[in-house]
Amino acid sequence: MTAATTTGGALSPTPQGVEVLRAEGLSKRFGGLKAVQDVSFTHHQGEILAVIGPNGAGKTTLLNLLSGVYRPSAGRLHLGGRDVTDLPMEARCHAGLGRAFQIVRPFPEMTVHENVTVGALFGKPGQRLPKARERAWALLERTGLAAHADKAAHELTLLQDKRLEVARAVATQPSVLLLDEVMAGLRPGEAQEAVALVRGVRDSGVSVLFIEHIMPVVRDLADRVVVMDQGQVLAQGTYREVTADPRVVSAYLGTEEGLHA
Amino acid sequence: MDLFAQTLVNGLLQSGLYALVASGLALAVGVVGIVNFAHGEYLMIGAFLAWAGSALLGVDPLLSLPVIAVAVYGVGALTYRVSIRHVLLAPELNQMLLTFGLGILLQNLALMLLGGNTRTVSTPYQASSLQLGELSVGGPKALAFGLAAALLGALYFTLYRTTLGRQMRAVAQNRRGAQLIGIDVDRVYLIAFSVSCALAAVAGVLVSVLLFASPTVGLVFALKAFAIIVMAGLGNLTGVLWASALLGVSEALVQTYVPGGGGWSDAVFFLMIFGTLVLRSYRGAR
Amino acid sequence: MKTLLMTGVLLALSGAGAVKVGVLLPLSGGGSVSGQAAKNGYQLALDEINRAGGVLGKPLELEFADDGSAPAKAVPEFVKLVTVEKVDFMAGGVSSATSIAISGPAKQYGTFMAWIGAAAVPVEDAFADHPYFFHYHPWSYYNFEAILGYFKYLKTYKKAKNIAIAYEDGPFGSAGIDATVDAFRKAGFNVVLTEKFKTGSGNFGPLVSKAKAAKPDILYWVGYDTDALPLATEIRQQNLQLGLLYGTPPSWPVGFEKNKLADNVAGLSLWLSSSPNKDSRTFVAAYRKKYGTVTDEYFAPLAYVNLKTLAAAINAAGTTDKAKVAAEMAKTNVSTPFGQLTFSPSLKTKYQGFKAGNWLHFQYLGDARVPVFPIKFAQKPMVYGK
Amino acid sequence: MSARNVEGGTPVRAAPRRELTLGAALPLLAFLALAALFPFLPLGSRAEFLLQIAFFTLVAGIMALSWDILARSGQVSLAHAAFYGLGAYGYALLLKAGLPWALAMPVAALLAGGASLILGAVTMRLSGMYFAIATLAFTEVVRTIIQNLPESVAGGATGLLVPALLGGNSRAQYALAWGLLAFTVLVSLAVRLTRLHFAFAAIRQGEETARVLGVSIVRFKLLAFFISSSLAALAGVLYAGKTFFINPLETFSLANSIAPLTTSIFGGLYTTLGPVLGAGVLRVAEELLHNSVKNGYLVVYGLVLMLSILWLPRGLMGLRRNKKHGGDL
Repeated sequence: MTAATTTGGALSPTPQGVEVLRAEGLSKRFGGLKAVQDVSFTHHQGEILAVIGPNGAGKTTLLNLLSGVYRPSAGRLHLGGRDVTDLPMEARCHAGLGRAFQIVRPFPEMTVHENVTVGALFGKPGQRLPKARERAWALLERTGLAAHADKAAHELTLLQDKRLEVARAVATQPSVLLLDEVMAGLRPGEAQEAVALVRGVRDSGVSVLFIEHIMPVVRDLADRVVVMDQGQVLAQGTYREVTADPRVVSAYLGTEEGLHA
Repeated sequence: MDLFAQTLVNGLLQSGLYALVASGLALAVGVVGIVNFAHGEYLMIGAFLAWAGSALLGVDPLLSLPVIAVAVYGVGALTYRVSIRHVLLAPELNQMLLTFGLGILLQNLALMLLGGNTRTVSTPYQASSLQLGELSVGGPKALAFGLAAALLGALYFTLYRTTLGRQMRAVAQNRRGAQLIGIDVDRVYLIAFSVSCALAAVAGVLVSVLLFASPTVGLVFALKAFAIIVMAGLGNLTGVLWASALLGVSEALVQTYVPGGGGWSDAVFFLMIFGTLVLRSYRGAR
Repeated sequence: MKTLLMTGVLLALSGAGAVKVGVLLPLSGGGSVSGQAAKNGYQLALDEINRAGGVLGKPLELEFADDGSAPAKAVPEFVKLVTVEKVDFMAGGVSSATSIAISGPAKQYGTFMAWIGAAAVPVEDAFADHPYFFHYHPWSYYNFEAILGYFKYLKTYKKAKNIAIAYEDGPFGSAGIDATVDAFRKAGFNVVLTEKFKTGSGNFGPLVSKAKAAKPDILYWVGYDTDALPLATEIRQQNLQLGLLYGTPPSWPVGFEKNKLADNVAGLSLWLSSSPNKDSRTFVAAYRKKYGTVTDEYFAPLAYVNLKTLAAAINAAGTTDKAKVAAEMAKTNVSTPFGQLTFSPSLKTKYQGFKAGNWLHFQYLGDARVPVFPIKFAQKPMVYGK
Repeated sequence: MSARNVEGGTPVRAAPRRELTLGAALPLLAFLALAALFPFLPLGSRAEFLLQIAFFTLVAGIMALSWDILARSGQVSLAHAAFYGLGAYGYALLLKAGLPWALAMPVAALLAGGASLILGAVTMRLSGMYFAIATLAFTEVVRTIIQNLPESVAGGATGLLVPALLGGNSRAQYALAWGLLAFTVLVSLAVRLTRLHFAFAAIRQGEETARVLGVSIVRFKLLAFFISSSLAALAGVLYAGKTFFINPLETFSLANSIAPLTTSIFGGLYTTLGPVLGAGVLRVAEELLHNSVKNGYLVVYGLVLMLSILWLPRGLMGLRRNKKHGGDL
């Protein structure tokens, strides 16, 4: 799936496309533990990039490095040609990095609509409240949450929560959206809806980088795959390419998820 | 040089008192997760019981200490049953308001029943001291220090070497998880909270011997004890001892070597707490 | 039945015109020990006044209010007494901060105030231009005058030359401390140590260590009852040799006299229950009869004297007119448990009652407080440690 | 858009729900109106006395509401007494320096607000108990410093005399206090109805998530501190001008930090009406108790606080049946 069709038309989600996010030798040590080591990759505009790897491969740490939860011990990160390595989380958001968490983190005392409004209001500097509300509303409609707009966030089902998590992140108008195992905990039917949701996000012009365990989802969704093991990049390429790589197969052997689960 | 050595001794002796008061609070905060603003009032109850035993019955406070500890354990258990257990899952702010109301209630109950007067006990060993050359080590304060170390040690042992302790730690780390593996969470909380109250009362007995008993005696020490356990890091028992020692000694140094230092000792005390918290928060980040 | 009704009507009628005195006291909060003592004194005086025929031919009425030892509570309570209860006169007052807080409304309503406490100098400033302010308690500078007098005696007869001062860092201990040091120096003393402490902390170790190095003859401490035992303990433990440990707390710990560490500790009081003064003995007897105990809080007799003299002035004036009562009050000249009471100007106010000469100095000797100075009041010779 | 609406047939409303309705604002307006009319009510001989009580109730209302504004950003502070005290001292010292009172008041508020930025900046990364103790420690340090400054500077431990506010006219004083409470309410509403609400609530309910969504926590936490502390300082000015006398132990006492906290919880956290209503109810209850249970009224007061938490965990605001999320004012 190298040349996915896009509704945007103008975008060309091929490895030769416009670069949006580039990691150069990112590393993170916690004490003596090297959680992420010398990770480099390039993410192109309109592309859905998957990061996979066995448990403990450093995927979530990598995501935290990208979104700014941690500062890297070494390496640089460029977003749209700008060095964002030293920016704190909120500034990275302003620069165009959106993130949805694996364990959904809605603001529990806010309504669904207010939750999304936070993203719409603060994702980019200089947003006005009425406009942000409207955009949040539009996003709720697009993500099928409009009927729940006035519910408290904690009243939602898990799938709705995930929709909210994504809608809120998209509301910040990111150029790259980081998704941390959005499918986790969903039933197969729900996962299909979530896949459609992510595609919809990409089709609206947002590049997506996601971490995933469930291989069929990766196969369906990813334009390209980065495989990590023990903090390092093991292989990069299309789904077909990386699954054919013997190093990847051996890294997954014996692990409970199995490569073709 | 003699003055310097004596200053260190003075500081350490005072820190024993701080550690003693903080030990019970560390248990309440660490295991039950309750910020008990009424902790000083249990100390006050202990101090008054010791005074009553001494003044009315002629029993030495140190002899009545075990009885008082058991009695206040009961008061603590009662408090837990009627109030604390109902707010365990409530927001922290609600817990604070509850224990604050409890503190007001107990303090003013004492004021109403006993009046605002300061009461003191008389014991033959009150002014006893150990003379090491030029150095003098106050007996009761040394006892308080030893007691604090022993209690913290016993707490440590209980938490890490006994079944009850393991249950306490399990409950402290993950209430629901502990419940799932069959721990009677309510009972563990009851015991931890009541023991914490009993420890406050033990501190109160010592305070009555060393200082005085009055309705407001708990306030000063409870406030400092809070600051100490926060400085030590919540749930860190060994930290309580070193934090107390550090604060006690620095107070003494300021009082001895800074002109007018007695007025600044509180500022130094709280400045160190403030600094520790802020520094730790910055070191911990990233 | 008819007579009963008549009596009721008569009582009601007489009550309508009775003289009402508002009493504002700290019945709760920090100053409650003094406040409660004063309340007892007032009630004792009220009994006696009404038994003797009341005021202006009718029973006197007291209206107590609690200022909670807090200015924000004192202001509404004061206003309530004056505007709602419509009291004719105000009495009471212990804490300085609450007294200052009510100085505004007091001037606004031109309230007649017979005030027993509030010794701090800012109170004197606040009431300097109030025409009906009668202050019974000596101002703090009178207290010091009395202390200086005693110490001068010790200098002459006991060769006490070096003074160490320990004072609590709150308003009570710190007020005018620089002036105190200057005055001691001017009187020829060496002030070898001036050190603050935190009241209630029980932390006297460093202070006593320093004092030991300074070798004072007198350790003069200005603090509260909570500090008495910890300080005495620390002095004994570190074996600090003193001629005299002298303190001026507003009250002393209950049962302190029975503690061995209290022996020879000296202090200042306006009054002692053991005073041989005739009025004092009368007061103690009456107090014991009403309450069954003896008090050592001087605010009890002070309140007693306060109300008795106010009632006498109203009776002498024959009216509740403030100016006329004030004129009669100003003429007061009666013997009291504290000695003779007359009103004369202080530094800033017009009517000041007790002054430096009314203070006495006592020592804890053999389980009791015993007057030791001025010499003419001394019941036992003082014990000086050097 | 490829994501389809899961609920299919559910009718979707065209516009988001309006946040501020008259119904929600009504109790607040009624409270303020009642407070405004208070001096004109026919209260007979009790009028003057009740006016004094009402004055300190308004001050308590300003304290509680301003504390709540800070708490909305997740910062549970025990430093409110510090800013109350700094307001009182700033005002007194500025008057001494010759400033007219109408200028000294706002300047004192701004100075206290400025000081709060220092505290806010260093406690930025602390939360919960650690934050609370750090702010408590700050208060103690500020108090000790003022207490130990030379007496000629700030009156030392003895304290400072303060000229009467508005010449001691109690009605004018009341009107001023009312005006400042109304101002505080306006500020609170402004916080509630603008982007600040979303920023504060997001930070409180999930700081890291808020940052990921682009909320600049540094700016908003400091802004909360500045607004809250300036308002607390205004309450301190009222206190100083009313009682003529301030000293470090009284003005910086822990009780002044705790009262706004308990009042806000009692009334209803994170609302405008709650803390104001809480101040009104608690002060009245305290006064009634004071008069009926003379001795030991604080025992009953403590009991009332305990029972209110056990039975009314969401405070007085929890009594309202229709508690739509986010709709509370």
